Amino acid sequence: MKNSTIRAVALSLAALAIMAVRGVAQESAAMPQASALAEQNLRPYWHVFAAYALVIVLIGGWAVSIARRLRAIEDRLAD
Amino acid sequence: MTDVVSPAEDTLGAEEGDRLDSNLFGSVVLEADGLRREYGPVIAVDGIDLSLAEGEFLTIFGPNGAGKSSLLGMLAGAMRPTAGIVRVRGQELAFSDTGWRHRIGMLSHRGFLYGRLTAEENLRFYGKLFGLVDLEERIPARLDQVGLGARARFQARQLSHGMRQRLSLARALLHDPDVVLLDEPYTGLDPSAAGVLRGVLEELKDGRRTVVMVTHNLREGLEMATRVAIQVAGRFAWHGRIESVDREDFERHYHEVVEARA
Amino acid sequence: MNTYLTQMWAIIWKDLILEIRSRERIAAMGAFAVLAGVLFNFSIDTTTTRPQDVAAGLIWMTLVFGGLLGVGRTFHLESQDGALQGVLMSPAPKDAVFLAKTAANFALLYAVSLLVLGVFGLFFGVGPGQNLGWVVLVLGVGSLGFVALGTLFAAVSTGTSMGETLLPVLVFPLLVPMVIYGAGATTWLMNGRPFVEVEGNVRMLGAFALAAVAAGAVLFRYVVED
Amino acid sequence: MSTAGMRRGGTALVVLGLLGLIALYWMAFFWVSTEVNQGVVQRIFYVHVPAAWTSFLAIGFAALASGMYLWLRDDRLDRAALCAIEGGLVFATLVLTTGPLWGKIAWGTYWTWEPRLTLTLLLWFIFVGYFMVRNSTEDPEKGKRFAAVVAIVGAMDIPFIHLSVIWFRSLHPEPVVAKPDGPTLPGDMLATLLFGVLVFSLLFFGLFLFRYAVEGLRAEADLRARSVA
Repeated sequence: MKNSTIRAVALSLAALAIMAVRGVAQESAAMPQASALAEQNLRPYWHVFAAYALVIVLIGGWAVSIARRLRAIEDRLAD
Repeated sequence: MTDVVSPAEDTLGAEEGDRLDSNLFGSVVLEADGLRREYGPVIAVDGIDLSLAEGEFLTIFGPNGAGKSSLLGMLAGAMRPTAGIVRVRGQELAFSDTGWRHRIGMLSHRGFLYGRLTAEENLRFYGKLFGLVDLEERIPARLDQVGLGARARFQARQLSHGMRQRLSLARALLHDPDVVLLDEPYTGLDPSAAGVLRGVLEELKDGRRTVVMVTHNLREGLEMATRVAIQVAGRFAWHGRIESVDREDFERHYHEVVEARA
Repeated sequence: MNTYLTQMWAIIWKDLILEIRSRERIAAMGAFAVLAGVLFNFSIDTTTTRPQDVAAGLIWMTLVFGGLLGVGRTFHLESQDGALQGVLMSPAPKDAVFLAKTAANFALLYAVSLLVLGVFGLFFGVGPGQNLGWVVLVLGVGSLGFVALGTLFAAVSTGTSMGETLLPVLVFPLLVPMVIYGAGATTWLMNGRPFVEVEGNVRMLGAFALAAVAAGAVLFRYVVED
Repeated sequence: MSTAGMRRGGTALVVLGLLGLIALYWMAFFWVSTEVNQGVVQRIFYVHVPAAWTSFLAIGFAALASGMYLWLRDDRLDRAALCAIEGGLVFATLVLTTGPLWGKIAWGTYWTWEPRLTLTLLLWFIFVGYFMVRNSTEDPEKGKRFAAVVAIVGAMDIPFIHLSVIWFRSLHPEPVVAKPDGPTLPGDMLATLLFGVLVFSLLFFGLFLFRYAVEGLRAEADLRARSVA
């Protein structure tokens, strides 16, 4: 993948993350609850975020490792 | 394909990659075409062609790691070639069909014997695998042939190394194969066992069989051979008829060939 | 067909004779079965756990680990003097070789599994009661499935540089259905429930065993080809 | 397909998959309605289930390629199986990490012997076994054959494992069994899920093609290195 592609993807993901955090903040703000209870209720959100982050990390990690191997082989072939 | 007589190939220093062809007017028993065997990046056998007729005895010399055992394994149908084909009496060694296995017998430095079976039981076991029916006559005859008649009821592990090797020989010849393959058969034999082996090998030259032997013992290899090849780095670096070999000088010639190719 | 059976029988006979003469594997597996029973006795508090509740599970675990001990060595013993290569170079079809090795290993493992049953009866006083025949059947079907997978993957792991250490990693995940159905059926039967209640389990166990035998017979030739 | 073609195809699929992933995230975060019983944590479902689906797709695909490899002995088939298994391992890892995140909230425990989770765990071990076998032989050809056998037997075993773990579950019912049953889902959830499956399949195949191109180049490089030596 070209660097520009990676940058574009990273930017859009960052934008998405900001939007998501704002969305959650609004949703949880809409729930008038005691702070301890609110903390308890936020936990599922963190789990959801962790899961969705894991998707990016693992699939992205696989993609990056493929790209690195590709580059190593191309170097070998260029020699 | 058969009975190709090519005078040029018998001269010393024949071009590498030339076919090793039968030069007798018997029918061809064993043929190999473009045999190759790779183990990942390592090439053990690098394109060997040969064709041997009835009654021929080919000895292949070569240093360790020249791919001799791999070549023999492919000729025996024990190893699948990376490329190329082997034919025994015109029948291709296909892995789905096992009929051709009746025609091949192999003796390697490993005996293929079960230590806790008696000599007789070992032979009976292999006889049944080969679908032989006349085992009651055949087994005693074979044991006598290798001088083990008196030891038929000894377990193989109780036999000396030489006797075990003789039993392995009886096992390899039990089904009367057309092609006999010998992988370093003299390794570790005492003089008397070597004598028995020599006698049995002499009997094998009855004009019906083809024998291929792999060894690095020059003297024993030349004894019975009708054809000689030197294998280096997966190829026949030199091959010729026994008549063209100067026995006195063969050792020097062998080292020259090996060093030139290695 | 007749030759096929002769060849199979020759291999089975050879394996059993060798085992009777050396007693190498049967001794190891038998000792393992008895010692496992002894260790379970100390590792399980029988005042809080009723032995009949856990006996079936322990029997199956003993069977799996003990079986691995014996089946894992089946090709190792064979290849000491290159004898396996001799067998493979004979005209005996590879599936006949596989089926024969499986049958011989089955006889061995089945004997051990019955020994395990006896050991548990003796040590914990638990037994299948009037369901004895059914439990013996379930153990037989389970042993068959285990042995088929075990023999195939023993051939695989013997061919690798890791040897027998690789075997459990390969077969344990695949053996889960066998343990679930087998131990489940055995638990119910040992609690005196009628066979009809576990018939579905035993059928699944049988299907598993048959599939394992069939897969092994087809795939074995690719494993042993050099 | 040529290597360059595969890389173009892979790029197209991956870009499509990434765009789809963004859309899926948007759908999962903002569009789909919250499940009544489990609350927000149920949203993990939209990546968890597609990942599981993809890992099963991977083993099925690998088993098919492995069977063809044993039959035809074409190295390309073996490479395809290898690449599919590698992808399967990635997606199965995803299932096994997102599952507990969900389970902790929904069931109060990180790990339950829920049938599909159990099945994926065993599948993960089969994937790992594939690599262990493949890398532990001196002769690479042998490793390829052994690995193919592992993939085929593993795939054949999947239905048995599936049935048995479900049966095991029914024997020990849990007080809280929240099994997401596909077809009974409300429309928007089902749409999100199906879209997720599509996106993950696209990503899998796109990256698979890339991975396959790498393997093809490696074979080429090995061949070249050998002819030089």
